[in-house]
Amino acid sequence: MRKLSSDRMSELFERLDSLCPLYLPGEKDGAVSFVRYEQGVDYAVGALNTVRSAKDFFFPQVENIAAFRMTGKKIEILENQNGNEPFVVFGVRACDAASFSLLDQVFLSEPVDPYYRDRREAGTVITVACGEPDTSCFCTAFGIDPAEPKGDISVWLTDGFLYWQPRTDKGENLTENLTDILEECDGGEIKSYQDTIKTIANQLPLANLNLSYWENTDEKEIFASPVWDEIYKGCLGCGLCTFVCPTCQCYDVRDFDCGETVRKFRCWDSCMYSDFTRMAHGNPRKTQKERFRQRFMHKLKYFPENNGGLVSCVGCGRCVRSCPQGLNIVKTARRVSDD
Amino acid sequence: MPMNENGEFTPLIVAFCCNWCSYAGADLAGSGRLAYPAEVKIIRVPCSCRVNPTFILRAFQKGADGVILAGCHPGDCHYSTGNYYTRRRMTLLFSMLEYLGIEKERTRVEWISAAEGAKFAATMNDFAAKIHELGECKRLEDLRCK
Amino acid sequence: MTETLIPMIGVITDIRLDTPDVKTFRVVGRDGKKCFSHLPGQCAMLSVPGIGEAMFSITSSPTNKDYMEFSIKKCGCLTDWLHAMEVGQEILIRGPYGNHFPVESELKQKNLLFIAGGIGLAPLRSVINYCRDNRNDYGVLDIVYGSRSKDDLVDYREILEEWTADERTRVHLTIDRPQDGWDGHVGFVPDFVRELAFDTDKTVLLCGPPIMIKFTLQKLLEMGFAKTQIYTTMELRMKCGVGKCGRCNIGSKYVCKDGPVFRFDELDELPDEY
Amino acid sequence: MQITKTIKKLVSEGKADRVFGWKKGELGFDTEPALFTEDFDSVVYNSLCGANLCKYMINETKKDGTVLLLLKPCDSRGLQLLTKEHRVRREKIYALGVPCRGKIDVDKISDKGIKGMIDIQENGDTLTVVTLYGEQTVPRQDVLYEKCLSCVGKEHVGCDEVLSPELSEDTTVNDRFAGVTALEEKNPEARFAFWRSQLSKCIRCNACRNVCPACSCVKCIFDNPSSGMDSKANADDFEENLYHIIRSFHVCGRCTDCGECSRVCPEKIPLHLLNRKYIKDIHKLYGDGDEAALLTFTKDDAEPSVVYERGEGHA
Repeated sequence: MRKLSSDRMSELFERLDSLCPLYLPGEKDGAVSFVRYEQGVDYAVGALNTVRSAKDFFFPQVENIAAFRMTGKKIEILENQNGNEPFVVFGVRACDAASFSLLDQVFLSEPVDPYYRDRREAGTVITVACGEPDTSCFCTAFGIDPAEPKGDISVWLTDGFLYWQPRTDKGENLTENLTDILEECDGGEIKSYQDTIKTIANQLPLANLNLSYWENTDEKEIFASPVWDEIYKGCLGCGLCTFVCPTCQCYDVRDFDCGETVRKFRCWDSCMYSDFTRMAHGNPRKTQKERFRQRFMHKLKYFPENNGGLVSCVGCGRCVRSCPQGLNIVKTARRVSDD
Repeated sequence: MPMNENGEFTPLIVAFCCNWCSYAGADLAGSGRLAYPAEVKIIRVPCSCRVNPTFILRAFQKGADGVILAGCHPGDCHYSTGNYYTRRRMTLLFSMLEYLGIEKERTRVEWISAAEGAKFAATMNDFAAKIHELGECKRLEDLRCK
Repeated sequence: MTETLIPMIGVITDIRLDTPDVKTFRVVGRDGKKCFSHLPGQCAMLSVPGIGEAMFSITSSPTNKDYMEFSIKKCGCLTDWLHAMEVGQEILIRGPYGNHFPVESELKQKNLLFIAGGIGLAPLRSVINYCRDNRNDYGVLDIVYGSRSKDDLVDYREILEEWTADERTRVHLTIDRPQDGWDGHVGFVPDFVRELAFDTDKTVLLCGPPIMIKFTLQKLLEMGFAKTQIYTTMELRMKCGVGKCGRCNIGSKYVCKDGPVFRFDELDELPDEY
Repeated sequence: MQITKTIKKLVSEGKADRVFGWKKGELGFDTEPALFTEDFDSVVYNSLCGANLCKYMINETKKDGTVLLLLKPCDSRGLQLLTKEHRVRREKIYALGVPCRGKIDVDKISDKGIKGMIDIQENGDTLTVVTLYGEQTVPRQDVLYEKCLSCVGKEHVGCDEVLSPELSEDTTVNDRFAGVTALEEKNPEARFAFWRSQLSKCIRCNACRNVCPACSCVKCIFDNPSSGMDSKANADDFEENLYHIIRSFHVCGRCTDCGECSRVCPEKIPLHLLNRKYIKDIHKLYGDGDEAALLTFTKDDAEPSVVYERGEGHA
């Protein structure tokens, strides 16, 4: 483990950014998001979570795939050059870091998604432990430790010091370039800091979320639960929860007519939208009830079934905070299981 | 930036012309050999009120540097009241565009009757001159269409 | 293996008008060869830039090494466009996607009963022709095929001229309502299947509109068939074809990856809605 | 609680057979819109019920029976609009107006650096926020929604019954149009920079559209493939502008200024500044008549040239 005095953080950012582009949480017009580091950008150290999750770095909201030119009956495919320069993301929380392994399950399983894979390889993730977990947090319900975040490098920001622990080869390589400003230290110094985090994390009101009903009940039985008829009523059918969710990965592939060429791009899609499954002959998910059910069945039942029991939620609490009508995954999970 | 062979900026100007008045006005300008810039591309519409705000924004998206809407004089609409609606719509839309910081000179509405060939040519010349002055539209462009 | 979602270019070399709203398109690569090899029941993504992209089952048999065929009903934005195009047009194609009918395992040496309604013949035609081309590997083939009218029978000529020529293949056609010039059976497929009173030693391959599938399944179960004997092929909206875009699932199964071919006992374990 | 009593009375009198209101959520300070057919004791109404419920009536009144709907003053204007536009069957609604003294924006409490909120207790003009890290007090006025700080008015419109209107309190501290005026006074470059920066945050979640009582189209232009405008993501800066310009234009003259769009935006884009610009222009150019400004005209309306005739930095 290494450490650095807190007042030298900007020096560290400067150094990181000189190695490759650095992104970190920064405030922009009242909302915190990952921004490109530059002089004058302040690291939003107090913000627990960004509005959008860190999945954007590997699975951006919009990405170009190819372009086509049609001349008469002929089609020409213009490959899209997606250069993937190395980059560093600083300030990823434990929950978002855990979401990457869920996204890996989807995008790195056969057949591999090359766009995601390339970005994953190019990015180095520096996570920061959550000193003050908030009410909406429930990552511990999924076995995520906010005091011990994963990632290529983990960082703890205590009073006065930044502690730095590389965890992967990528992390080690990056650290090697920084040995002159990061001094070696022994890991014992963060112990009490971690203990405080754990004490708070255990008191969080949503952290006791119990998913044993979801684990042990048949898919068809949960699907047929009468609770679905009621619980969706407040849902607006917007895509907010899916777009801020670090684990939502559904996408649409669309064309845009640029005039001379047609551009094919991939963008996020939301199962909450009415046209998500609409076909020429009709829509198999006719009302918001089916769409609402799909979202939570997917996260809490279908995904675990297909991925060895992994639940597609990391407890970041973004949906808890953002849903305009106060619906969220905790509420749904608890009500359906009558907890 | 689209240039001509002399390296001068050649804007793209879209003119939505009402079928009954302004389009005929354009015809008259043509037959009267009154010159107006070739940069002005006319789109004929049945009535100026056929033009909804998305037409205007779409024109900018696809590369227009200025959009002008020409219709019958208020009171002369072929469909009696169409251009009265146009007038309110466009006033509010242009005001909004200006509020968003988009140069207000890039949009204009003019009333040009079928008999006003000279006014048509003069308006287009004036508008094109203004757009030349402003240069390329940067604030409402879609980079994918470049 | 990776999936880039970038298609390859296919050329339409033949267009056949099968019924008033179904055309069969023949597709080869730019080099004149078949775009890729596939197995019966698998699908391919066809697209036209700026118009749309959709999944279609490959109608031709894998034994055809020269080209692929797609029988496509005109019913939406993309299919309207496809129906309007001419021979020589290039389109985009990627695939093959999904699983296939177990022609080399469970179906081998079995007597097969194909039941199709309307455009539902498209995916089954691939299997039927595959079996016909490997005739000794399969028992008796019974084909029950129904449509709204005589004019809506897809591949009518091929059915009459080729399929009926083989004596171990029996074709049973039906149309929904009486029609001049039709002396065959009149009535809906489910009832017709019941009337034909097939032996239950057959393996059934069923494809058609959802309502037909529902009632035919009922009749088959009444006749003593087990769900493990009946296969069907499904269709839902798809974007990626590889189980990642997240929309074509029935319960935890993705139609594009785990399907489109399902055995009814597998479907039983999934929710009955979407 | 008086509301519960009134609800029970109205239901027993047969005025309605179900209730659309709010109920308590999982945390001490969240509420969610909910439909009640029984257990009316679990209907809550407090300073955390910010959501406008009137739009749910579009679907709810397609069903049989009458629904009792709780309406704050700003919500009642939304219901009036939906009624006028025949989007709801008004005869199937029993509109019960409830008093309002401004609603609390939990995000504003967080913005004060208060973390680990467990409960919020209201004592007159002070809020006691119970957190994992101890208790804190905040002045109520500091954490009201933007929509409440520039409230259009606390009078209910078109309700069948209004419950204790005397409990409503005027929470307006800002001139409704102050934000618009401040922007208008800037130069075009500054305005452009402001909006570019704001709108570039948009994630196109469509929450602003889906919550808006004026956005009641059966199929939105942005969802309709045949409109040529359908899009799911802001694939380009232009589309961010396009979506918000067109959306605000579509509700122009119909917007009730309920402020829901700004309340729901996860990125805190001040969308009300777009709608209020139209409202301000309409008031100035066409007066504040009842009819939607774009559905009518007068022969001597202002010419569009008024926009470029007025000087730079006008207000």
